[in-house]
Amino acid sequence: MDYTIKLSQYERMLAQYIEQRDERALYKGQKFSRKMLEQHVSPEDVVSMHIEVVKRIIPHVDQKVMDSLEFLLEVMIGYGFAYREHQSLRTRQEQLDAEIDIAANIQKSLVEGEIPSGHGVDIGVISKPAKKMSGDYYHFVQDDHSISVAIADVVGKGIPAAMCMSMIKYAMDSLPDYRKQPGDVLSSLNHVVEQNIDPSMFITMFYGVYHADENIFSFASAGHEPGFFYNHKYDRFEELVAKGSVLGLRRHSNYTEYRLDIEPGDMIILLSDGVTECRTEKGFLERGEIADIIRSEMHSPAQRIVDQVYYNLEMLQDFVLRDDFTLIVLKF
Amino acid sequence: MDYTIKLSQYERMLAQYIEQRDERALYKGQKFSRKMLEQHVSPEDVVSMHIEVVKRIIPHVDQKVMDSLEFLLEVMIGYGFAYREHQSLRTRQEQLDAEIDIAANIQKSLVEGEIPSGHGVDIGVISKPAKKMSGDYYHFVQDDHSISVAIADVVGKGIPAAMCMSMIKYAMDSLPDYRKQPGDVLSSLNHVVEQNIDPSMFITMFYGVYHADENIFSFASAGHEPGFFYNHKYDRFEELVAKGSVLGLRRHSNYTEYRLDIEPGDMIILLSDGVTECRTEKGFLERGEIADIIRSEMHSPAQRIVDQVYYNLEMLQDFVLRDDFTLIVLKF
Amino acid sequence: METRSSVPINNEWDIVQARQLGRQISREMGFGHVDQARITTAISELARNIYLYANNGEITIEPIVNLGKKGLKITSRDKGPGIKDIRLVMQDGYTTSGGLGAGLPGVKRLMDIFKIDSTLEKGTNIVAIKWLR
Amino acid sequence: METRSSVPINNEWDIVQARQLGRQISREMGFGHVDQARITTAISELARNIYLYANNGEITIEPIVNLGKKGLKITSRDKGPGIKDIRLVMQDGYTTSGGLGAGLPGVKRLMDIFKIDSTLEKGTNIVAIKWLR
Ligand SMILES: [Mn+2]
Ligand SMILES: [Mn+2]
Ligand SMILES: [Mn+2]
Ligand SMILES: [Mn+2]
Repeated sequence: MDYTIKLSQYERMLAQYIEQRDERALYKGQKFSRKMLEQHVSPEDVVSMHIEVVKRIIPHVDQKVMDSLEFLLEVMIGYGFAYREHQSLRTRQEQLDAEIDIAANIQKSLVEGEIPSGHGVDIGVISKPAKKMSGDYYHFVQDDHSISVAIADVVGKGIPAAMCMSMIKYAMDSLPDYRKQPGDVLSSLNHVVEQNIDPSMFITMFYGVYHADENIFSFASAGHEPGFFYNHKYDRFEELVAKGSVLGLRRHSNYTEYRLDIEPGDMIILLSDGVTECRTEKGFLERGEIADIIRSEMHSPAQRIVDQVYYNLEMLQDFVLRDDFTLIVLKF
Repeated sequence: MDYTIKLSQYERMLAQYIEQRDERALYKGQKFSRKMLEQHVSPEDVVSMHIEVVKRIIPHVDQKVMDSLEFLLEVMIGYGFAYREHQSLRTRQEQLDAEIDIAANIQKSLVEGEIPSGHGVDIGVISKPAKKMSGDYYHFVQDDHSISVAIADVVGKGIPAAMCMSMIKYAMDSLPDYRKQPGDVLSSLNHVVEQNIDPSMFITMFYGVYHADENIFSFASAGHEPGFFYNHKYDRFEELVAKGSVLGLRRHSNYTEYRLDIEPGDMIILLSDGVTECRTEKGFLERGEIADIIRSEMHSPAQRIVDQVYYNLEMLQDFVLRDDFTLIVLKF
Repeated sequence: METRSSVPINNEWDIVQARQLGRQISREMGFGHVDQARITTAISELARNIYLYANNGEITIEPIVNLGKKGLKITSRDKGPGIKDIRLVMQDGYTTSGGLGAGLPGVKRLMDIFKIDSTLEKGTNIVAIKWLR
Repeated sequence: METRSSVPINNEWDIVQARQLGRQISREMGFGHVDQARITTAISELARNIYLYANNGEITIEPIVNLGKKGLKITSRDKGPGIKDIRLVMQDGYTTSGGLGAGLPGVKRLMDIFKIDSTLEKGTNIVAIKWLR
């Protein structure tokens, strides 16, 4: 839009307001302001337009008033500088966002794999990054006799956490087959992490294997947020506690392997601390409250359970995730 | 600063300007504007202050003038919304920058290793990212009989390129020792890249080994920007051409191994296309011009040569790098 | 002051009605000049959102008192298509704003309390409160 | 109009002299009102940089003609400590600006041509040109 057109628009609106002093003219003023912003007109240009129009439409304006407007213009020049910086920041931010989108997609394609559906286990997974890139990680492997599941959380969020997470993925992929027992997996990974990752970065991880032939779930944990075991017989949620130090803390760590007998109707719930550290208006959520939400959806398919928990917690937090959120439910 | 203090400051300055209309008062206005911005005062608040002060210090102002100022205030409200968005964008940008700094540091610690100093070879290296994170990669390994050198460039820049680069580093580290011949190294890496990286991403790489006992430099290239060979005997720069397709293009690629006899006084110059695609006011730089800069510094230590080339090209480009920049010089 | 007033939003000129009402109530409550104008613009944004994305809806404006604090409460209700990804819409600098700083994040930044509840196919409810200082 | 004028910058009030000169020359050349004020502020920023970081220096302002285009050329010269990392200083949103949008990137955005040359321990030269439209 040409300057003279803007000027005469402003003149008409200002004249209308001076004459009628009504809300309609002010609404037009707001729309005009939006249009000026859309066209990247800086604030000092608006003040300058104002000065010109005032000169035209108000006869015999006091010289002092005109001088005062000159002064206002001078002060607004500084806001113009800030405004142009804003434009340029936006451009930079858009570029960064585009880059992060690409990186997040690469990361997603690294993590996402088939969710196993055999051995009579119904599995549901939801994993949502707090920002675009996630520092949470999960992975399933199914073979003729077992389903193994890994869940990990890089301490930290965003881009650096996501970079470390990619490393964990490569390390998992290159583990030899004979090292697939939970305790062994964790101590191998501990070694990789200790050697390759920045000393300020740690990773917590839970690794479990469901042995379908024996109905046993064996697991180990490297300082990871404990999951839940739903005991169908007693109809209660139990803590899935396992001890072990976080990955990357010391050169050699050993991890105890725990075992659980599984019966039909039982459930294993694995999560990252982004689920339990959900901060609501009333403070942190209790772990029991999460169990309660799961209980209320318990008879739905596993995927619906995790979706419902996420939906509920997202709303409780006013749609702001403070940490990456990963929740896995295995229904036996 | 309290509102009443701001207001009375503004009043004094405005009164001074109306009375004297001098540059000094306007300079004070600029400083005031800076102070308001530092305190995150939005533009509509400045206009509102202006209105209040005008009412106070100019007697009998025309009602129409006051009305017109009201209208200006209304228009400025929109600029206030944009201004507050700016504040919040800045905060987000600062967070992102902090994240990227951490990620860039992790990346730097991944790449940086010892630069070999044995076998009578003088080596200089400079590697500068266009943004904070680099998609260029280099790596040296020295053993009793040889020095090997890798230089690679992920097609693309910024965060996604840096993520891929980290992968190359893990892949290089896990190559078995018997696969250290240039052609073999590139075909192994090609396989890793093809399997693990997003299909839209490619990597170019040059890999060379200097066999100190035989004075031979053997090398292969996966579509990488050709380097230079400085032939001391004939006192001329020759192109270090090698054919081979970029990594990740097809599942199986073979790479021809080339060989060069090295004599004292010879130089090998390896670079990424960020060096040759240096765009100046007069268009792209010719490869010959880079050779000329190197020639003019040829008798300095290798590190000084690369530093000087970088310094010269940075200035020619007005201190804006359009691509990651890596330059390696080996002086025999 | 205990009254609560609503404006149905069916066309663009209803936006002006909602603005008028907001300006009047905020003035009566004792909000300063600039805050009156800001609140009016926020109401305008909410009403405009109804007009653009839901066709019909309603803006309610009422003075409230909470623990002795006086505030202005704006409620925006529509039965439109709802918002698919609230996290995305509330994100700053998201392309829809185009640098205008307006839209829902702009309103949220301006107000002291901002609650949004939206269900696909059912509509959107927004409550925003500005305390009187 | 062929004259070229310099102001030595030794103290804060010299900044005002440089502003005055810039405003006068840009007015004589026919720059619009807002552009006069913007150019003045840009000069002010350059002079302030000399005053803050180099103690002494000089601002030169001259009308120039290039292929029939008229322009205002500002040169800032000092023998101060120089700038260590020009790429960093010219980067937007860098913390030194603190959201003021000022500093060298702010001047660069405003002008049509901006050249900087700085040597550690030797000083900084900046040339900036604004064409008259
Ligand atoms: Mn994490
Ligand atoms: Mn976490
Ligand atoms: Mn690249
Ligand atoms: Mn490149």
